[in-house]
Amino acid sequence: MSGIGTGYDLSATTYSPDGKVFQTDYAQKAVDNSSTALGIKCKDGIVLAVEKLVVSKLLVERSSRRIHNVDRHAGICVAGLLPDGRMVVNRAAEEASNYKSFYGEPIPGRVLCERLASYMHLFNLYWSMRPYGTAGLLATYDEDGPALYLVEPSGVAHKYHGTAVGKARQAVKNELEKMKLGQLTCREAVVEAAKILHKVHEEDGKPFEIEMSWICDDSGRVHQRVPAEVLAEAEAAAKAAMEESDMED
Amino acid sequence: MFRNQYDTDVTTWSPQGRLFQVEYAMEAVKQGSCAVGLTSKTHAVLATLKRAQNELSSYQRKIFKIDDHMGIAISGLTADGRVLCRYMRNECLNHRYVYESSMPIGRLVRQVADKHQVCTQRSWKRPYGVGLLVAGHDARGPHLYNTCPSGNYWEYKAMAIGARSQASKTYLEKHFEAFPTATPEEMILHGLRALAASLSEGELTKANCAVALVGEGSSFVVLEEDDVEPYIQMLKEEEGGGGGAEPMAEAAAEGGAAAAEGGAAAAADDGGDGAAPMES
Amino acid sequence: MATLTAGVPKHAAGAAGIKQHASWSPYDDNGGTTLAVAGADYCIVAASMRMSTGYSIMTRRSSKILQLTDKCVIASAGFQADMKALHKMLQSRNVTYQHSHAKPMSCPATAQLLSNTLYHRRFFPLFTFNICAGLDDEGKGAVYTYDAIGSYERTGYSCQGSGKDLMQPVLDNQLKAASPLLIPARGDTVEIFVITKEGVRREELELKKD
Amino acid sequence: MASSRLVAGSAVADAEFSRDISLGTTIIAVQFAGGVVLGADSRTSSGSYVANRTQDKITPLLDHVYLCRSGSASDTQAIAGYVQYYLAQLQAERGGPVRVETAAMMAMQMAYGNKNALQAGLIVAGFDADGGSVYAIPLGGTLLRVPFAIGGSGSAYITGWCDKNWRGDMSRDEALDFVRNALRHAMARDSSSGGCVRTVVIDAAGASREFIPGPKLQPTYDELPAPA
Amino acid sequence: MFLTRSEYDRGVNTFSPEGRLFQVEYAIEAIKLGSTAIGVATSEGVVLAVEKRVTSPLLEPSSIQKVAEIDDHIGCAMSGLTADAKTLIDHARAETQSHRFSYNEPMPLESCTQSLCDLALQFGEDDDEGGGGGGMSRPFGVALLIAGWDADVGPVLYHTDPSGTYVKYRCMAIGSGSEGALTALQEHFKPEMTLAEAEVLALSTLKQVMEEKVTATNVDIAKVAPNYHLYSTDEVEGVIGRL
Amino acid sequence: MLPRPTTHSKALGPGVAGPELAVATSAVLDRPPQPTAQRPLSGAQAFSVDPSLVESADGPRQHTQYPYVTGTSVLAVKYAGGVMLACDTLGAYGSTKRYKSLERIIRVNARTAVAAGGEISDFQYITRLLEELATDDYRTDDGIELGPREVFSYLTRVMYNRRGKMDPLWNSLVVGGVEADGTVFLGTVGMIGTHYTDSHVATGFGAHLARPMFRERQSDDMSEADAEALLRDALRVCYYRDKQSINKFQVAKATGEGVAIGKPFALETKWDYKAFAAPTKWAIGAW
Repeated sequence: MSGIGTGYDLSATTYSPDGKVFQTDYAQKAVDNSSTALGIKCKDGIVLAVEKLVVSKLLVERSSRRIHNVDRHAGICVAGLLPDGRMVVNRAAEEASNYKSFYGEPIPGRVLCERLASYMHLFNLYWSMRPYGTAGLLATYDEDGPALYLVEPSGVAHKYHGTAVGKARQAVKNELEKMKLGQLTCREAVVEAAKILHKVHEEDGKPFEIEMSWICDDSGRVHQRVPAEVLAEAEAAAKAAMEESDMED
Repeated sequence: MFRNQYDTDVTTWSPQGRLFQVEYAMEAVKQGSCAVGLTSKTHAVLATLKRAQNELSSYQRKIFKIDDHMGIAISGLTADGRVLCRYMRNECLNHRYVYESSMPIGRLVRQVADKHQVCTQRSWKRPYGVGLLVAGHDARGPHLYNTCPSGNYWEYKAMAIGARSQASKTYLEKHFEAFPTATPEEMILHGLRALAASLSEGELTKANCAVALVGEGSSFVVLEEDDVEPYIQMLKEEEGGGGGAEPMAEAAAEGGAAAAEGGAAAAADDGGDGAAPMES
Repeated sequence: MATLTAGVPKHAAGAAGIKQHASWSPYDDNGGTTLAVAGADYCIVAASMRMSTGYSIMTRRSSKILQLTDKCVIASAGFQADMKALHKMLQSRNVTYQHSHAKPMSCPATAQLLSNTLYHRRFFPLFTFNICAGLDDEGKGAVYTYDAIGSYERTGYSCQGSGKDLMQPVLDNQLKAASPLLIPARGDTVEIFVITKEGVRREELELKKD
Repeated sequence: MASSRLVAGSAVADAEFSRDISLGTTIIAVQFAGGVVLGADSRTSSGSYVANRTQDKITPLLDHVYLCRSGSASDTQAIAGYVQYYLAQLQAERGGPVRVETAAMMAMQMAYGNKNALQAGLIVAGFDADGGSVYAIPLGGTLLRVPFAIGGSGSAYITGWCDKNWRGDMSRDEALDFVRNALRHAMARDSSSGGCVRTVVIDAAGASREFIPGPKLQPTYDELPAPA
Repeated sequence: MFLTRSEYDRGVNTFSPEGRLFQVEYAIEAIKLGSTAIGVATSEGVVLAVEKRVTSPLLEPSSIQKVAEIDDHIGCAMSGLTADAKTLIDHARAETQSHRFSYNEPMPLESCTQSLCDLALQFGEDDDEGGGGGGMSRPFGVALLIAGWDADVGPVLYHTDPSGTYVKYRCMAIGSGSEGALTALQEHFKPEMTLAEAEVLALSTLKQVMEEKVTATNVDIAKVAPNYHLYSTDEVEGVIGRL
Repeated sequence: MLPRPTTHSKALGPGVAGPELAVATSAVLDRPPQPTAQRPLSGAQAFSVDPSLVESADGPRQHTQYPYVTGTSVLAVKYAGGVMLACDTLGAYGSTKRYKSLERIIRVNARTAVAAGGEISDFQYITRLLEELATDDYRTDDGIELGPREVFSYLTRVMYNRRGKMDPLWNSLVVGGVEADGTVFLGTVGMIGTHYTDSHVATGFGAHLARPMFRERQSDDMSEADAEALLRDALRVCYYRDKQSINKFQVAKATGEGVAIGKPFALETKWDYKAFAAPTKWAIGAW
């Protein structure tokens, strides 16, 4: 954080003497501090999962979603500032809709990802706007099959076999790297994702819920929330696994 | 005192990934008088405290009807609240014009929240300095939403915003399990009791509070003055048994702190671990 | 652009096959008759429920009366799509009015608004013939009658629509002398709105459906 | 228009020759097991005058998708130009081949969106991962997937012939024959169709063109074979 | 006080850490420098009394306009940057006329007041909600006392300030003498007052807070009962005589 | 990659056209009308209509729009628990029976079906609009879906707005479905926005041929089998007497269980009356 106080870090249009754009980094901080989200590419589709802290017992369960449908064949899980995330989702939906009405086919994942990335990048170019404080895990299923992308506040986007963002991203990535993702089915991945989230959340101790979606053969190749009973099973399995490992300890 | 170079511009991130101007706008909500909302299985209720500047003046209205199936209570800058209110009314009208049906509550709230977000990302705008409680009833039953200047919104079973709302929340948290099966009348009483908890001095009168009810088969209606009087009477009667004194004490303590702490308080309780306090 | 040969082959083209559709009118006359009579402290409005085009009946149950408030209704005959658009506009305006003025729009205010709305479309008129009826600010029965482009006047009774020519003399005759009102009507169903200070009551009268 | 005023003569002649160039035409496309065949005559007329006797009415939209044009020459050329442009752009953005349906959809958007200004009857056909497919876009901009499509003024003369001779299980050569014969019959009866026959076959191997000069076509009833 | 605030008080759209918009609050301060205006509502009508600061004997007093007619049934008194008030009054006149045109009835007073307040917070706005024509660069520096006769409610008095807040009052004072005047009004106002008594109350209160002696040239009185009427010099002298 | 086309018209300009010319180039749209265009001339011209020529001289000047590929009548009835819609599958081109497998009934969502007569390209456009609406609901994922009444209301606005722009969508639409509360809905809207709801509707020729049968036999609580029989009888009459129809039909039903669009089928028709074989036998002098 060599930028603090130097005055080179107040605008997205300013480089610091060592060539950094601090405002973009700061926006990334908002994502890094967020609750953890992960995406897994399986052999038959994609699973997105995110933990959500339950800040009040007065909240309606499963409200203020982080996973959104963009089109039937695409969905986004947003980390970071939720309002910013919604705007990115809106833009994605707009792109999907425009593409569909212009070209008559669903927007391919790659195109959607690139268009979103350049949209987010745009906010890094003007002093009068700030970069988005959100990152999006994008799951799509098109004629080339399922794909998982991550779009970041800077406008950088990559395709992944599995990745995570938010507070516990490093721990989650470590877990993912241990797994053989290419051999996993989505049904299995749902359980794994629940296990990982429960595990990395363990130290925290605050109440939380898990939101999960998939796009795979089981979902008819449309992006939708993982059915409640499947999710419940997965969470039960995750908790059981936790207890087991506690016993071992 | 809280001054730093990252807090005068809405388009500037702090090194920790926070947006101070947005947090300050959220303080404006805490300056407004208290508004309470709660839902049962069939109804949603709003209750608000109205302020008057002196004995010769009228009380500030805080509840606005949006459409037959929805209304809002506001806390914060009234003029901003009205802008949003007008927007919501228009959206509902347009929806009715095109579809001849009432607009789903959640969808409108999301649009409103998106409107908030835009104001947190453009240097020529400022965040809306107002929080809304949106109560309504649609195809999916009764709903209560809370929006805030950051563009966040949540759906609640019950919620309170505005000055000394913590005391009201404490009341709601204590009783919310009884709400789903409560009758509309009981709901109104719960709302008023929660509201009373936020009072720092004086008591509820027919002049300083207003209640609104919406639900299955009953369109949004605001109860003020003589219409709210019977409920206040009921409260007074039961108070003979000695009810609400305890939450009042809490209110006073918390309320004092809120005024003095300002932005620092918000930063401390919501984001103790350095997280952006705007996200849930 | 000479030969259009992509198109319909000349012999098969059945010039008539296309030609008969090739022009269209933005208007239709869907018929219907409306009537309103003002009393000292009440007002009665009636309208037929048939909707037709040419000699064809589209439906026998289509309302032509819009109840705007407890004190005011609007009955319209003419082109149904314009009527619906007009009713929707007035309804929206009524809601907006209530939002900004915290009271329902009065019957005279509605009457003025209806005139403005119609005149606003002077150069692409709404093909509707309206009666605005209800109780005025003093509680007296009020009937306002209009032409398609907004000229209006307050009268004691009025009728509009396809049955106007037949009905007007009957009204003139019956209402200028004190005798029970009897209107010869043929059609499907008549809906009748009675507006008093207690509110609005709706009734139906079945006709011969011939 | 002035440029096509070739003869300065009487008022009548003037009117006859000063018209827009138009594709009084027969066009056809048919799907077979492994691809599609497109075909067209080569006559372009301006009034009674044959403005071009070797016009190419089959325009590539992409390497694997072609377009048969009928109607106003300029309108359909403009449409083709736009569609080519957008498809090239799309292909670059997608990083892979565009599907035939998408190309057809683009052509339809142009035709439908400007239907009041255009005179264009189009057939889009091509080959993609799902095999060959044919789309008809008649005047007005309706988009229809069909096993085979005919269009242009000459099509009216061969509708019955096509209904009788089309089969769903044609081979590449049978399909090509079907196209040639259909065109031959249409050109025999429609004065706005004539000249030569052009065909394009698109299959997994790519697109291949063929050109049959008029005299090489087999004569139909009451016609004489061209002298050797 | 100004020093501690100084970081947040320049941009019209900058929130202070307590969630306040100082530019608006400063605009409210501007009114405390203005001439005093008093409004008193009775069941017979509303009286407005304003102080006119005749700064030079060469000045034509009638050209100092501190009360204005908005419509037949609405008048208003102003204090603060009175040039700003012109914009507001023009807006209100247009609104009331447009209401008459649309509905053939006088505009309800609260709606008229509301439409003025909607204008008040449109500074720094540029698009969607601006009601067209873009916003102003700063808040209005003027407060109004709006007096009117409502068809449904009868006589009404509203007070608006630069924050776009409006409050209904039975009597109210604005301007440099407002604090003193309010104390006096609270002491002497009675809901059952007649219009004539209200004239006296308004003027005597004004007299208390004015530095100069009250004459027919340095005050204006207007009433809405039920129509707006600006008092002639003779009428003002009549009221002075009754003090 | 293809070589960039060289341009042929002013609409494209030199080189490649930019994206802002996407759909309607002003050059294309602003081209002056060519009134002598399609008048049949010296027998050599194929025929097409320019309405500016067909129109009566004193009538209002209207947009150059007319149907090309068209579908004929749509019939629909309510019955106990649902609504049934039916039409043939012909896309006529002028009077040519050109496209015979054209499906004119679509499923909008689980509760709503829409069928159309008139210009098919316009119906395809409407289909795209409705798909977008359904996708919006899917995207929102809040368990709320447009009901048939809402879809109907939306379509009345679309149709009326377009006629207001003097650029109508040349269709008659029928909307049928079941509301969330089980209410059965059936309505129809025409190309200039005229609309109504009823227990039975029929567009185009069907208004004359089928509705008299409906008035006689339809009731809201009739069984599904009776409703289907009624529709088949009505379709048969339409096929006998509407020259723009073919014997290939589709029936769709919308019930609480969802929307089901049936496969195309043909109806048995009757021609073996003796009098048909020899119409002049008992009527000497007839021919």
